[in-house]
Amino acid sequence: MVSNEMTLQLKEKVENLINAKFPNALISTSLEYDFPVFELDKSQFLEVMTFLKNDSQANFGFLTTLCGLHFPENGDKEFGMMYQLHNLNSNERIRIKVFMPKEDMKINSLTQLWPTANWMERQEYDFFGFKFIGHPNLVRILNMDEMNYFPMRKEYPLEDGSRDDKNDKMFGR
Amino acid sequence: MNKQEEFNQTSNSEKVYNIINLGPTHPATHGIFQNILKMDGEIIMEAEPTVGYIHRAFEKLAEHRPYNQVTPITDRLNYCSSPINNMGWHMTVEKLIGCEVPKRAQYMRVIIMELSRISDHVICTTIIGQDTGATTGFLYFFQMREKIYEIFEEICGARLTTNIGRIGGMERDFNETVWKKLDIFLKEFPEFLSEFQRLIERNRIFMDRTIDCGPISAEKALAYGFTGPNLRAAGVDYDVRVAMPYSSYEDFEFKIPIGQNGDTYDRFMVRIEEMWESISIIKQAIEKMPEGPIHADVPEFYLPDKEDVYSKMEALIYHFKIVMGETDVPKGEVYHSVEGGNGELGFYLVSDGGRTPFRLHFRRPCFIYYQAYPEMIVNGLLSDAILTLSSLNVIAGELDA
Amino acid sequence: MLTNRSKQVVKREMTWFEKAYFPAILSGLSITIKHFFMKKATVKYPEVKREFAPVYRGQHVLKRDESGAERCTACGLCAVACPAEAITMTANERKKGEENLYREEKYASVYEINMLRCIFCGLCEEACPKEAIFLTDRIVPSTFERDEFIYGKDKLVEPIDQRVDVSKRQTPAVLEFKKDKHFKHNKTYLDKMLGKAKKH
Amino acid sequence: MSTIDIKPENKPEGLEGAGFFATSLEKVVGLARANSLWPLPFATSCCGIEFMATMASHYDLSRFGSERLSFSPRQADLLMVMGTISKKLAPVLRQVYEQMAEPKWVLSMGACASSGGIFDTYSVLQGIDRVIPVDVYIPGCPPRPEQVLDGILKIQELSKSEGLRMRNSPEYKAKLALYGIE
Amino acid sequence: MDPLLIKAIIVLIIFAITLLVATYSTWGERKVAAFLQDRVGPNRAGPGGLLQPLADAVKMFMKEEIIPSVSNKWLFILGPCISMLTALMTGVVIPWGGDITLGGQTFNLQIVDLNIGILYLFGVVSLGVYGIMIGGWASNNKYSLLGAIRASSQMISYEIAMGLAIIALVMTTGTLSLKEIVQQQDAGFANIVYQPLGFVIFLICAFAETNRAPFDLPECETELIGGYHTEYSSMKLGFFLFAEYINMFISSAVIVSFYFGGYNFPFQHELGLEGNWLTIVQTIVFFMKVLGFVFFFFWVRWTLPRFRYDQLMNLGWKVLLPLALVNIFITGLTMWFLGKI
Amino acid sequence: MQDVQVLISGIPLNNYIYICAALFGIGALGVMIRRNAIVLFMCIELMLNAVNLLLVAFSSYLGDNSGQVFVFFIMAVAAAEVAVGLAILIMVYRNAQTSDTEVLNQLKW
Amino acid sequence: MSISQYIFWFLSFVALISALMVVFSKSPVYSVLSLIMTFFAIAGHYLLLSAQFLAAVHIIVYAGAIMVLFLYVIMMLNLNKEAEPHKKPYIQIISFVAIGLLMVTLIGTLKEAEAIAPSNIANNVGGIGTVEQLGKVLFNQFLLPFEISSILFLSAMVGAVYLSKKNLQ
Repeated sequence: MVSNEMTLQLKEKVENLINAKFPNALISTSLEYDFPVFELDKSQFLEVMTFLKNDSQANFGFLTTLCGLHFPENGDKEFGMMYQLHNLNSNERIRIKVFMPKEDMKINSLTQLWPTANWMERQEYDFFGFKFIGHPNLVRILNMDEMNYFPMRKEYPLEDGSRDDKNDKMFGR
Repeated sequence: MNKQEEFNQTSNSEKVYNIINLGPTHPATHGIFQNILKMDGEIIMEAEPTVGYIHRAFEKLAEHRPYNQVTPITDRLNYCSSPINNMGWHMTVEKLIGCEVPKRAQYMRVIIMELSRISDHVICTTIIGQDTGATTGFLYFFQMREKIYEIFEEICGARLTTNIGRIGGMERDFNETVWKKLDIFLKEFPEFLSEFQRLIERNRIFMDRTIDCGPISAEKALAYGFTGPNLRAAGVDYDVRVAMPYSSYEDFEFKIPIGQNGDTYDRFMVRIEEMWESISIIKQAIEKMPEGPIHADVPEFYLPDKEDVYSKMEALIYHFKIVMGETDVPKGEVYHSVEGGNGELGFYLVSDGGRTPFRLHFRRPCFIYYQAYPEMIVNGLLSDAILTLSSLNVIAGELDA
Repeated sequence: MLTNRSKQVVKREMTWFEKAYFPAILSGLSITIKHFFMKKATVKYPEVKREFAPVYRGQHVLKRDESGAERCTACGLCAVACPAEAITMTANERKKGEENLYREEKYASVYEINMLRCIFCGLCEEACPKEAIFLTDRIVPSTFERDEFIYGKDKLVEPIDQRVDVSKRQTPAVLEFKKDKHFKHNKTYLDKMLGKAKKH
Repeated sequence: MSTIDIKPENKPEGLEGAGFFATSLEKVVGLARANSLWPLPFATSCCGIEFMATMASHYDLSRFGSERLSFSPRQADLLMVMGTISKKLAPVLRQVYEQMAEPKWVLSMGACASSGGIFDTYSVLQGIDRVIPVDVYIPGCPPRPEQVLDGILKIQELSKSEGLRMRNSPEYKAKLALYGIE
Repeated sequence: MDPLLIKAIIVLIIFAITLLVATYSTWGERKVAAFLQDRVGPNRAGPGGLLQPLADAVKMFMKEEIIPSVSNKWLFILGPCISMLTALMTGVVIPWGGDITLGGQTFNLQIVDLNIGILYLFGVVSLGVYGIMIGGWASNNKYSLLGAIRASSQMISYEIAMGLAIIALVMTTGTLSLKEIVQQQDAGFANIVYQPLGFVIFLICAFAETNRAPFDLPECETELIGGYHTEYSSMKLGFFLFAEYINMFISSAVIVSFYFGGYNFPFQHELGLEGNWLTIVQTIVFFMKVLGFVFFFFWVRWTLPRFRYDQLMNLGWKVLLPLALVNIFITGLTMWFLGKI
Repeated sequence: MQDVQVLISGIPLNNYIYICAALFGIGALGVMIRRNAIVLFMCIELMLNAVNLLLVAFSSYLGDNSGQVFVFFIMAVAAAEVAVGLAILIMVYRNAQTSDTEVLNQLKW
Repeated sequence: MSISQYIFWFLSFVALISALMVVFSKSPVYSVLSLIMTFFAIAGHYLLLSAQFLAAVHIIVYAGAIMVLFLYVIMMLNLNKEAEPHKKPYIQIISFVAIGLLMVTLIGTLKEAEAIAPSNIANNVGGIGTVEQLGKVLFNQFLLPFEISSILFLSAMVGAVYLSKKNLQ
């Protein structure tokens, strides 16, 4: 496990790297357990990610995962995307976050940088309805094409609704 | 003139390919994948996969279940090695609530996880054999999987979807039978493994079938987010157990087997070698097994003993709180990854302090690397495509969430 | 190389001998013929039953206490704990004169588990504060109709005069209670014969 | 698998006359079918792995004459649905069922296939009996191989008791009509 | 008795035995597979599962016939019929035993002794592929078509090596009649002594011609579902499966007649048996040899992985064909040295 | 030799000539009216076989083996022709996506 | 009529009908199958003419190899899609007339052969059409053509392999 001082150092290092190249890109930084988290400005997102991947000092060449987030009470930052990058050589991991309002759920696609982002982005489109600019084939992947809503958003129910053997009124559920 | 036009049309039109629909119920797709293959004779020119045939909305479901009820859901991710998923989930929550699990429980977890890694690789390697036509190896080797089932059953009471352990430790200590069965298993398994190896590993038919079948280079593999045995077969020795040790993996000596070309034979051999390594880890864990408690001292999360519930008021309150999910979980977000049967299995958990996870995202290795499949099979034969699929060990449950 | 622990897997070139197919084929044939004469691993199921682990998570049972009263108090924890939401129950107040039937003031007048929904995860057993519900090492039989899988109290509550399931999942106290010959349901055939003999 | 089962004391109705041949033939055919159920494993998830265990040496489904898996629906007698069937997959399952040749039986194995199990979610079909008729349900998640064998024995019972012309009977047709299968 | 009648009876008996052996081959295969795999195999239908093939047959007869609406009905039915017919036709020239004397008349247990028996065998075998091709093509299913194409190219390719292996055998024996070949082996050694390489080539080709593993590409389950018989149900499927077992039985019989002395066995004349008794013992020995080879077919099937299409072709054209030519050359050279020609 | 005489004694040689002429004619007709190259090949085979049959008939009636040997050579030529012809056809089909001779009459595509 | 005459007429009938079907059936697969039937009928004729060896070789070569190749090509190219358009009617009429004339000419010229009767066989020793006889003729009288035909085969093989290679450019 990466110890806390190392995480702190990593956070400072990446922060300095990004600030030196893109002074306005970083909105906030924080430390969540063993992860340095960087919130990026959406307009410069793709550039920063390209930089983080290709820069010899950062060298985050491996996209571990990405996922969408939905915080219904967050106003302008209602929807967010989370990316986790991994520098395999030095074994450093960081998390990038980008937030956006519901009206403007467009974000640059990372498929050019990492082919692996292709399906993951399709999945987040399928779940939340993010529009990835530059994605080669942005269609639903897991759900049926006929589905007309984005099921992972908080306002939609989980249940199928056709179940008849359950008594929901019990025990306050 | 008319003829001329007709001729021009035919000669300019695109080449007519044979279109084959591989799946969703094709026997070789084991789970449920569909691939629409454009074939020129037996050679695949283009492949278009469709997934999502068993999408079960894990992530949404996890948002509606209290923390301890998420464990049975993780069982069904990669069902060939569900204990790893269980443990990964437990460790994620433990990281979130900041509790330190005692060494004994950690070692027990290591034993269970390595057993399930073996059982996962047993499935994959035998299925490769099965898809090449050597059915018998499957049946020999599956007997060993039965033995692992027996051990799991003795530990937790179920064979496949184990729901093993709890947040904060193990539910109960290994009993005598478990130790005995483990002993027998460790004695028998190497025999069966080497017999299985002798059966097909150096058989020329098998080698011809698998070498240079569905290869992927290390760069491509990394770009496609490969992890686990499939990445290691391409020659990158990335293993979460070593890179980010969890559950005391740093205490054990083991090697990371890697391949060269990332072809089917490499993937097969890497898995075989990993089984040998797993055996050695289990042996080390049994040897080093410390005495001590089997769960952390977290009364807010670890269910109290039944006797205490019955007799002590405090325990009863905790019991109710835990079951109802009314415990205080810190706010925050945490990512924890374990080396699953197929690679880095990550849990990204966002907690808002409520009863259920606010958002739980699974990094499912199968889903991530399966998208490289079309590229891997193009320009190969149909038989290669099938072997590539089975050697990637794509588990539908993990793929489709 | 990210670590110094990597190890190249064997991928030798085939030797000339191996390229001739025969050595591997012959060794394969010898392995399979060896198994031909070995003892078979098969457990002939309906006649011979394989041993289950004592902690196997099979069909549920609703236990009775020492005097034969139902332990369940319809607190609903099991239903809450069930990830499959397979348990439903209706709580009822105990009336006067029913003390020998129900141990607490509240009891479940309807207690249903949908066995088709149930995933046998054992969380209900863990949740129960009254040691009332247990998973046993019996398996739920398959049937032709879907409706038959909603097990009510008739199938779940342990019969008062039959031997209860013994399973190590159950706590020492329960096990102790089960051994006590004082209760009717623990009496074996031999005990009954002995009792009869005493009366005479 | 023999006609000796027909004892004189419980002789069937039509022992005299043409009926005798029909009834004993029905019995023979029923027995034959029972002992030669070729399953089509429609395995999607966890239950498929337990089905492998059922096929493997320890449980050995072949003892019941059912080890020849026929992945082509035309040749199968028994559709074993194992694992979650999502709404996306339901039409495929339906098609496979329709492609099977009569007589055909359906075995729904495990909680997910039978009722949806824990996956009471927007994408999962809540039981395959919403799209195809099911003959035997096996509970469990996943069921033990013993339970699977029990299920197969139940199907055998069913095929023994069903007559030759059962599949032409109005009841059976009505059952299929419920599902919209002609 | 009318000799024609007895001949007809012998024909019927041989057909019946062929069918019976093929039927029980299915049971045998399942049992052998089970035993090789630490299982017990079918044991519920009758004692030891002995009625299993009957159950299968009755079930298949009573199963609904499905003819896919898009496929060509006549060809669809013709496919399995041709398969079955050609499989049964090959048994005609095989010498099942020596002479038998009934009521003063002597009959041979071979149905016809063609002087071009080997050519007949070869011709009928080469026709067998039509059943698979037509069946696979008429199914109008991509997988069936692939299976049919694989079958045809595989069978044509391996026929050549097989023919060349036989030519070397014909060179040493100097006859095309199976009966004569068998009788020659009574006097001298079994032909395997003279033609070891030829035997190996012939054996491999026999595997390929019968579509058995490791050459079962036309129907390999994990790739092509059922291959050419994917769309077949009921007894038409049964015919296809049956034809495979008959082919296996017949090719075992051919191998035994060609290379293992047919119905002859060592020291048969020293036993002091005469006439009919000797013939009966010889026939039993013949069947034991054949069943041994049938077992070998099973054994190999449940041990080896299968080839890939191009590797199969490479083996046939680049290995077996040159080997067969070398074999002919060596045979010719040896015979020349020994002054046989 | 007795067999042949017995067998064909009742059949005048002219019958064979009529049959073979008819077969040859049918084959030639096919060549003229069909457009599918593969059927054309088959019709050519038909014509060759008509000739073969006549050769065998003459050989048997004359008691001379040379006629049958000649049939061998015709078979050899036919086999070689089919191998090359079908290879050409496949190549043409790959390029032009048709086997219609009316379309393929251009020698260039 | 003797039994061999019956056989003769039957075989001829089958041969002609199936030959007509080769030409007139719409689907190439049916053409192939009818052609196989024709070959069987011709093989029957060979047997009737007591050319046993030739009959077997005929079946092996034509039905067993050449027609399989045809069928293989048809299946591989999937040529069975629709019946191709027929040639223009006037061409068809001309063809029929031409063929009629051809047949008249053929029969007219060959009719004289009637004089040859099977009884004419006088100086024949041993059976004709047996393997030994044919072999002797083939390897004595026709040795050179035999060897040359092997060269023909070789070149045909090379040609076929070269032609069917993928990228001819």
